Amino acid sequence: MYTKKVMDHFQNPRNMGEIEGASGVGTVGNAKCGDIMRIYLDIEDEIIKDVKFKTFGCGAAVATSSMATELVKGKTVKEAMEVTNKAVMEALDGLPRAKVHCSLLAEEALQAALWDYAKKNGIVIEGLVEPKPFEEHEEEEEEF
Amino acid sequence: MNKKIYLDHAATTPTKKVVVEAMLPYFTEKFGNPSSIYEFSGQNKEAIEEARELVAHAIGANEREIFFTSGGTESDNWAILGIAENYKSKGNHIITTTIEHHAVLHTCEYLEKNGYEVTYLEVDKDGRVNPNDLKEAIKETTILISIMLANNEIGTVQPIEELGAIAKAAGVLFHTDAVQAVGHIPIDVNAMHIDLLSISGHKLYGPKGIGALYVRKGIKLRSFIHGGGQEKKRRGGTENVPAIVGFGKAIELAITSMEAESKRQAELRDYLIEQVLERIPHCRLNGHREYRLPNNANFSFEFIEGESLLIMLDMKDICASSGSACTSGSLDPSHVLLGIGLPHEIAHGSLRISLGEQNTKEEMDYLIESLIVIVARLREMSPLYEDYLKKQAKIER
Amino acid sequence: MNKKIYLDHAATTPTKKVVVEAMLPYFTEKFGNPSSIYEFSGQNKEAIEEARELVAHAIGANEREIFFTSGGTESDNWAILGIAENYKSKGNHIITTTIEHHAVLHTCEYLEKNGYEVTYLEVDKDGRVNPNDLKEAIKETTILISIMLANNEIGTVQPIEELGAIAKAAGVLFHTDAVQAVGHIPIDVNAMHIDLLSISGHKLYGPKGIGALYVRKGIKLRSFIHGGGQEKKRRGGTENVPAIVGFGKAIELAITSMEAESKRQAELRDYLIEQVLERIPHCRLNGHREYRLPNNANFSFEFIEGESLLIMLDMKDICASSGSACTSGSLDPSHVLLGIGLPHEIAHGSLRISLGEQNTKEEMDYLIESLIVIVARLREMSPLYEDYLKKQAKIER
Ligand SMILES: Cc1ncc(COP(=O)(O)O)c(C=O)c1O
Ligand SMILES: Cc1ncc(COP(=O)(O)O)c(C=O)c1O
Ligand code: FES
Ligand code: FES
Repeated sequence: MYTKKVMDHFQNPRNMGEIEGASGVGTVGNAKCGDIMRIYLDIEDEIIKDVKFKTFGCGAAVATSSMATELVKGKTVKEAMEVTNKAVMEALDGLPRAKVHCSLLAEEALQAALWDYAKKNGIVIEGLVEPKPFEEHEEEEEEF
Repeated sequence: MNKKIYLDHAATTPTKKVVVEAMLPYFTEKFGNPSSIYEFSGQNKEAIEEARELVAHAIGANEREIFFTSGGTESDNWAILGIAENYKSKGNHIITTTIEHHAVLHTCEYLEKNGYEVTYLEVDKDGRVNPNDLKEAIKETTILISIMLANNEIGTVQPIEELGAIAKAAGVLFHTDAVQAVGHIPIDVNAMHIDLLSISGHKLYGPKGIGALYVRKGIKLRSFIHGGGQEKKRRGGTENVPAIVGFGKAIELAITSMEAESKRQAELRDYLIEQVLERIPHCRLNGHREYRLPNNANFSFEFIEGESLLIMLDMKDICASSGSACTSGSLDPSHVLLGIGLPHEIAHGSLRISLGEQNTKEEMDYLIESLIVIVARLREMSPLYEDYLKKQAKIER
Repeated sequence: MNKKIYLDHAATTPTKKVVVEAMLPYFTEKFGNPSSIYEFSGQNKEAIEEARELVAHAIGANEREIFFTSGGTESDNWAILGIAENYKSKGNHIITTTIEHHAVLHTCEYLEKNGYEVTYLEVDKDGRVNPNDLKEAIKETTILISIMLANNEIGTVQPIEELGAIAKAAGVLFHTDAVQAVGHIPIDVNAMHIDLLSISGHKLYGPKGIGALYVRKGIKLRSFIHGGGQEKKRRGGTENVPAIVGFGKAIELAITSMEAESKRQAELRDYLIEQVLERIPHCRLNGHREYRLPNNANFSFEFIEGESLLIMLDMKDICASSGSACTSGSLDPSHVLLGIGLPHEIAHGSLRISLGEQNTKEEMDYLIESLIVIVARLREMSPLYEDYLKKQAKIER
């Protein structure tokens, strides 16, 4: 079902974990449809020094978050803005059609982390729009 | 371990070697069309009738009440659509449950679009139907009750005899999808007051593409697949002789070994359940603890997602299944897990283990150890678990 | 001769040894449910898709237009019932012929009971539809035309391209039952303007219980068997992997050898027809002399009855079939033979010989010699023949 690259990133996820006191953190997704992704960025002088992720989701979700972090590590913020879900999918040699939405999550998580960084530092990143607010896990439970 | 550990017998079973051997002559030598007149085909007709007897015997029916189909799905469709049409003049109301197989649910949804009214009974947290709910749901217009004998995901076995008695008392026909039950637990269509019952070959070590529908004598049931005069003109299409023979053989073997095998599997299952619940935190068993198929265990692991779990198990050569939305390709996780009241995110982290005749205690141990490691690993990766730990830390502070 | 001479390939064919061999691993080793997520089942998904391509290739279709079913009968039912329902808002009129297989006819009769109008086109004395009749039968409300490609009894091949073009020009969907044609004569769904086409595995040296429906891209067709998400949600039921693999293999072989094999069989057929017509008096060939399946010969022998003929042939180890009422168990002889205008008593004395890949010239000779003797013997026993002889004698006197 998955390509070799997807399986590799699933089995050996790169940059999995968290960054204490990160410059920017982005969490996207919704527990209801099962996909939650969080990306931590450590940015210094507009350069992404370090990046980590955590993901609750399928194989494709894990692999795309892993790949997305690899693609932005060491890059400038501007370059990171070009890491779209398409770029991530291409880097993984493709995803099954039913799993394309998982790669969108990676793009969204990255942009949410960048937004958080921009907000904290009072700067504007060209082309970046405010992410949809993430519904907290607890609220989901209460709703039930 | 470098051999696959297959723990997904509810999805399908291997066809037994002896079953395949029984089938083989009917492909290349005794291949004749049973409807033909020459003696060469006569033996095939006999082979079919022998298989029919074996199937009938397995559920306490008469062989004249058994009709072969292409599988459990067709049997479910036929029973429901057929009765709906044949008894239309009596009413248009059907009762089923929220946790049926899609073969029943989607057929009922189709009927709803065509002027029928369907009541979907809710089940309790263990997946059981409350007989009182059934009683209350029956109306003047109710023509059919369809409640599965045992659930394919959570393994819960229904109080089918009680439900059947209620149907009978109300004069309503009672269908049960017994695809997961036949060959695993004892069934008697008379004692259980069952009027129609669906079976599938490939769930009991028989071939795929073959099944049967039991139709109690005297029940009007139109053809679902129209064609030649096969199956007493009730099911058209050249008889699938090799598969019918294999199905007969498989069901015979399943019934013969049922008592011993279900005891053995239930012991493995209980060991597995006990160990998992004890050794993996934030974990629950889905389905009834007692009224459950001997070969089924279904767990939910909080904070993790089922597909990832399955892939990691697969990497350890373990084949299992999940009710996660990510696996099903739809946005919603299993309707069965939602039906027993699990919140979405817990339903997501579900794992179904369904045992078979080849599974051993060693394999259970290997599964348990693997699960412990994998669940921990996935939790490490989970933002939900991170949030949970932080919240806990806050509370403790 | 002490080996069976099987001359009933239109009823069913043996499954080829290589086909069975291709199927075998999918029973016991690669038995996984193709819908499962683990890699062990992934190979089965691939095997199904390979088979789908082979089936598509055989009729010039795209593999995404091929849906597996449990056989030709299900394919016919699905096509007709599905289109009838999906296009109900457009109209309720269906056109077919009087000589279709029961899978089509009985499905149409079912629809007639449910508010549809069906026109049964008559055929000429050779069993062919007159394209003008089709043109004239099409109305505003016509939503489907279903005409078989080649007839299973008399072997007549329809001018399907012309009929398809008429359907297309009128904007009406065109279904053809190609169960007897696939693997015997070239088919191209595009050149022939076919929108839906039924195939069956066991008529082309594949296994029983498997078939396919071709559905042209863009055509709305509801599920006939509701269930899981198999076959792009159009046909529920666990995929019959071994049978699908065998079907793919068989159709591939059939297409590869079609040109040579149909030439060879047509030669045997022509020899048989020539010899029988020449050497047995009061005998006629049914079906078109030219537009006929390469493997079909259908005779009527005056003054004798088909079942007796078959039994006598059986005693000489020859397996064949008949359109006699005595064989069919109904009072009327074959609707096809009546459809081409044969009087009852002639239709009764019919014999269908359908050749296969294993048949030889020697077997034809043995058949011819046997027929001469048997027909003479049965006529000796026939009061009809006695009357005839007496009448002749009177005339001559
Ligand atoms: C023309 C025709 N259509 C349909 C069928 C039905 O096919 P199956 O036996 O695979 O259901 C047959 C054979 O029985 C046939 O000859
Ligand atoms: C409870 C239940 N009903 C029906 C079916 C359908 O059976 P089949 O795959 O033979 O069509 C299954 C299995 O898929 C099942 O588990
Ligand atoms: S995270 Fe659910 S499908 Fe990918
Ligand atoms: S004579 Fe006996 S059935 Fe026709």
